[in-house]
Amino acid sequence: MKNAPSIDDQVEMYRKMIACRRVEEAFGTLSKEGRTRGPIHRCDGQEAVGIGATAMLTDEDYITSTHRGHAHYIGKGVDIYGISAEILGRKTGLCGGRAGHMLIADPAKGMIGGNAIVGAGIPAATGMALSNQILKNGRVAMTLFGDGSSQTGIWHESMNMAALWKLPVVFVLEHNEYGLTVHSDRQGSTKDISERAASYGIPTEIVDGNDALAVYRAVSTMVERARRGEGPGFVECKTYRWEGFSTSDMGGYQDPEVIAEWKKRDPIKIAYDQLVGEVGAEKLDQIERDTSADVRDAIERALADPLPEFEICNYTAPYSGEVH
Amino acid sequence: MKNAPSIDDQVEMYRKMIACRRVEEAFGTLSKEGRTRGPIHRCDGQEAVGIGATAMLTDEDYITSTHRGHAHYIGKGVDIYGISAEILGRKTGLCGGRAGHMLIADPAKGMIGGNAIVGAGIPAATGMALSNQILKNGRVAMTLFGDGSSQTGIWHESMNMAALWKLPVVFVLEHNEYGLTVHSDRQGSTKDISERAASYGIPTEIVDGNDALAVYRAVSTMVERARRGEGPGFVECKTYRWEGFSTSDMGGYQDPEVIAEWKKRDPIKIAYDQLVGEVGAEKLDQIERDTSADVRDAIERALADPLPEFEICNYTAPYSGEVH
Amino acid sequence: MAKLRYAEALNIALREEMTRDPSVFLFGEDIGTYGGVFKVSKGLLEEFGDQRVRDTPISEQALTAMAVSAAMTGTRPVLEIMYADFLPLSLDALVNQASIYEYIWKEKVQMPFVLRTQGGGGAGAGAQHSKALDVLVAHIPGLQVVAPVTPADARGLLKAAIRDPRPVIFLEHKLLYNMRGEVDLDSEGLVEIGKARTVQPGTDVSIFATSKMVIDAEKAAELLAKDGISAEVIDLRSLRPLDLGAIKASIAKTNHAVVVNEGWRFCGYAAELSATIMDHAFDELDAPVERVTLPDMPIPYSETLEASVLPNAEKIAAAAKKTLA
Amino acid sequence: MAKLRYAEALNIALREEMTRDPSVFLFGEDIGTYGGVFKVSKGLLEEFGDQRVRDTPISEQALTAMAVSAAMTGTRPVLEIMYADFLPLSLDALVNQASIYEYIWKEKVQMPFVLRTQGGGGAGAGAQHSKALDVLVAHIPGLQVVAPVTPADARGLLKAAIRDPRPVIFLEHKLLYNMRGEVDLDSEGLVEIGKARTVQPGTDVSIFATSKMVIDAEKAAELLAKDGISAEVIDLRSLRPLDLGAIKASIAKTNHAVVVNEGWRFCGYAAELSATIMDHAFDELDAPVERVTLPDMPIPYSETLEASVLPNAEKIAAAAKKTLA
Ligand SMILES: Cc1ncc(C[n+]2csc(CCOP(=O)(O)OP(=O)(O)O)c2C)c(N)n1
Ligand SMILES: Cc1ncc(C[n+]2csc(CCOP(=O)(O)OP(=O)(O)O)c2C)c(N)n1
Ligand SMILES: [Mg+2]
Ligand SMILES: [Mg+2]
Repeated sequence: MKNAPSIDDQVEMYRKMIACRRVEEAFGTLSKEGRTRGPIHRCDGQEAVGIGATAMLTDEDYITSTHRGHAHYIGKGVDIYGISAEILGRKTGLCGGRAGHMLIADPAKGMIGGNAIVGAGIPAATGMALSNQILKNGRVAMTLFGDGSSQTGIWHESMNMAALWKLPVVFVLEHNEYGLTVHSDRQGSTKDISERAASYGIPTEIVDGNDALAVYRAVSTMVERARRGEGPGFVECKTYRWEGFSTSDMGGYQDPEVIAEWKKRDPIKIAYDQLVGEVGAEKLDQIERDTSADVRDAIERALADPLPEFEICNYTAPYSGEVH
Repeated sequence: MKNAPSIDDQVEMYRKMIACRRVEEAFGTLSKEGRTRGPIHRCDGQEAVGIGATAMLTDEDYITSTHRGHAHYIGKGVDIYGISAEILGRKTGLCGGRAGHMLIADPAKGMIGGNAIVGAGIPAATGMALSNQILKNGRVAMTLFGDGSSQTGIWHESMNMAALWKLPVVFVLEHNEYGLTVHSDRQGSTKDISERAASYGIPTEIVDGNDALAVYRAVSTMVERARRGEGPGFVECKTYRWEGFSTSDMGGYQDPEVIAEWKKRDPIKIAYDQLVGEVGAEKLDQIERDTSADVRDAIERALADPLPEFEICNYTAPYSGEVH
Repeated sequence: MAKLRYAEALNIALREEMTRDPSVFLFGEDIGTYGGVFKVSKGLLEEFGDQRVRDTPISEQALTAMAVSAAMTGTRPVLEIMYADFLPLSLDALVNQASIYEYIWKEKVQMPFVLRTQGGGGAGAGAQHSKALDVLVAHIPGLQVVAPVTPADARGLLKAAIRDPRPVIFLEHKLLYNMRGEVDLDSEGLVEIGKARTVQPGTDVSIFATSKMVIDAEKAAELLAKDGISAEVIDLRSLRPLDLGAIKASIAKTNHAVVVNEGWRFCGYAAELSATIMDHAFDELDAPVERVTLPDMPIPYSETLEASVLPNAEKIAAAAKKTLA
Repeated sequence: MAKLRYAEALNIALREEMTRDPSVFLFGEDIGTYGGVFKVSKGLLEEFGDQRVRDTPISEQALTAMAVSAAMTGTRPVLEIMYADFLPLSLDALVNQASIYEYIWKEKVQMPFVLRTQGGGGAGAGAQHSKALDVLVAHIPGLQVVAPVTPADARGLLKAAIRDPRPVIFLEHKLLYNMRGEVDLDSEGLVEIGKARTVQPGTDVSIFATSKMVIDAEKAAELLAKDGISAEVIDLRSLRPLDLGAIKASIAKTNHAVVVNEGWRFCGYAAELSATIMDHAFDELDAPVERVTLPDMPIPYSETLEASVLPNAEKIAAAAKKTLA
């Protein structure tokens, strides 16, 4: 089938979804135990978007992410030990503990980066696509962003320039129905945000965001177009946020029945069902066990790591010459 | 006909268009003679938009304008002597010479106001509509803005909130094909910007912006809806800029043939043709002579007025108590 | 007298003013159903309805512009911007709109709006959610900028801000919300904008501090007292207009000054305090004013790193000793 | 040696750097077909094509964010923001993005972009088109901020800025574009960022000025000379990093300082200069530093009014006399 991943790719996506789920659960627990600094923005139940959307990219391609980026990082191939150590503020973290849980980046993997200014990843990826176009390097930039961030002005400015200049950028909307605590119906006047993107002349597609395969297919069509120089694409992935805005969320505004309905459509279960006929339950179960153990080991290792020592940053000093 | 102005209203619109044209011509000349401070942003040929769109408003309704606002001011009933004295920086100007040619306001007439930050009038009117809705005062807010300003992020944020909250605001796009020196085709990816507004669920209409009657009809439908509490409307008025971006424009990028084509569709001529059967050439010619004389007198009076004397502004002082 | 949390005192002030004046309304992200991420507007949606307590989309730029124009047209908006780090998004509406209208339109308009936000570090919120950025707004003519530290001042200044005919930027701090203090709910409790508060009198050195730094300055004064140094701690409360009289009076007594602000040092608010003192009290000074601020670098996330950059009691005490040396 | 207009010198610098390095590209409003509203990019679209010289929509906020990220990914963008008054729209990309990435990402990225803009009054452009706002960017760690006054410095600093691995905010002034000066086109002419320039040596008082104010300071020095006062005029050129060595050396000679900046006074750039001098040269000062700035109010339009608020040679000379009194 056109734009379908190979079985090996699908298995790898499955493995990454398992890894991500274990990360979310582990940090949920650590946070409850007071062993993280600041809240954790979990993405349990949304793994298919970040992992399905990035699976066809190379390390040369760029992605920009958000405050809720674990699946994006893992999808892009960033090391889970490095991520975990960074979330925990360790010296061994990907950014030496300077960035923290919302701002992780791994330039070597083209993941630059997490962003806690809502919407800011959108023009960032658009600018990377501009670089790509000028350098004619065949790279694609992708930005993953939320329904809430789609109401920011930079969303509009970015859509317009991407469409106008046919930039190689792919917009992946992770529509989880909430922007912090307010339902998307009360944040935006348009149910399907991709309708707005279409009004810029950008090709759009709406997919089941809990089906990694569907996400992969739609996104890879857009990635291929972009790589061929045909301009941007926009994929709206419909999903749902299971675990509240963050671990500091006091709740009370999401309907437990709706959550329960969505949990029945667990993206990992959907991926399992799609694969089990091809590769068998045994292999999938083995992957689950191995991956879970790997994640547990990585996080334990990170927890044992030291905190960083402070050094003043010299290159931001306000005086030149002798004084730093 | 529904939403058609009365003949008297139409005659008044004709008078205001003549007045505006004389203002534009006079300031064009004054600027060339070095008798204005800073460039003048002329709106010759676009008068039908500002005057047609505001003719059904009362002094209680609000409008926000741009750097190219003469027709908007005059349409809203602002005094031409006060406008001229302000453009000339006189003590007798509407704002005592403090505001100047781009920032004129007349709160008593609901005109607040000119704005030289492109796009800034759009959320301003949206905020006024929010006030109106909360106060339930039945007032409507209108913003007149350009094709260039439609690419700013605040355009999008404003459309969304206006639609989401059904605010009593009417968006009037004065599409003159240029944002400063760049053609709209190279500033935006969507030919009819109202298509984008429609994607927010806002009712839209595209009209001939050189036909004041057509502008009036479309806009008054939206104003009535807004006043009834049915939410915002968007009217895209297609027109063209005859005289360059401003009097300091060095030109060279607009096609003289296109200008000539548009000049054949002079909004004043169109209004004349629509009215002459009803009221006769004599009356229209008389109006033209009288109005031209009025404008000439007003500007001459303003030219003879003194410049203001400086006084420090106390209420913006940074220290409290004894020091100001 | 009630012992209230800072967040509760703010909540009460909002309720009191909304009850008193139907033209007051609140808007901002997550302030309605959820009651605000710091719970300052808790219960107000239920009490005043969704016209006057409005959850908004994430659109700080237009929201701020709308606060300005709504204030010009008959209402008194109170806008919550969740983090001071997002003030750049509000800045065009502040510096190019709110700042200029009253003057350029010859006093024919006024803009009674309040922009509430909270800044500052110490919560591990990282480089994009920990900044003070107070100088960005304190620089702007036509704005008033206040930063209460006690619950009583929080209530009193918020009420005064809402009643003021001109824009007020109301700066809170994420570490203050849970601090408790006495609030006299039987009195109106209004606090005049532009008046500093003497936290503790002293004779050797004046410590002028803003926002949460006042707490650290108090602790520094305790440390200094152990070494026999008598520090006068002044909570400036109002960053603009600044209570120059209080500053001059204190320096006239102590002849030594330390200024403490949680923003960056270079071109930060502490620079203005230092320059103001130079302008108005140079002859009274026995030593240069010491600035205690964030160093000029991004705020790191990890606990060890963040603690190293934030001003604290030890750094303030050291600066006081330096100026006395 | 050629006698060139400031705008021409900038144009040459852009052409030289675009020729030298194919990763340099220009974007901004009206910079292509029209060559920029101040004609700085004249002829470059024709020479380098529309990929590398791009007219943009009016979208300052996203454009600045795009400059930051493009710079991280292999190109060297030079973005023109038409008026410094629009810097608030760029500010999130500067303070929350460009400022932090290199540090928080452990030096794994760099951002070699230049944001060119022009500020300042004197052209009757009104409250929204006349401001300096230089302090907004000078406050931000991770940015460099330069403001050349002569055509030679305009060329030399722009070339240095484009080659620099870190962000540079390049501040021009609308009244400088037509000023002429010698430029040696036979040499590279690079000017190091962070070095002040002594415009004229003197012994009685040091005048430190930024951007177009340097011209006024020179005139002030002439006025002062008539009264037998020898003023040393220093063009700071680089607002961040600031050449503290040059400041200290000059004050060591004169023991008196006047600082001149076209922004507002309160929390403005002149406040930092005053505070910096207090920090580093208090003992050398015989009198408080005098600040010459805009008063704290909006910039009015009419000629009589605008002229009253702008700093000028007379005000600078008066401040110098005051500090010597
Ligand atoms: C400019 C800005 N405004 C507000 C916030 C606070 N905030 C953080 S996440 C968030 C909601 C974002 O919603 P969405 O984009 O849908 O992402 P999700 O949390 O659902 O993944 C808000 C309002 C912020 N970080 N930045
Ligand atoms: C935020 C901002 N960016 C840029 C400018 C410079 N500028 C003034 S008018 C203009 C073009 C506006 O185009 P449009 O909205 O179509 O209005 P028109 O001039 O055609 O009436 C530009 C770019 C500005 N004043 N404000
Ligand atoms: Mg969401
Ligand atoms: Mg236009």
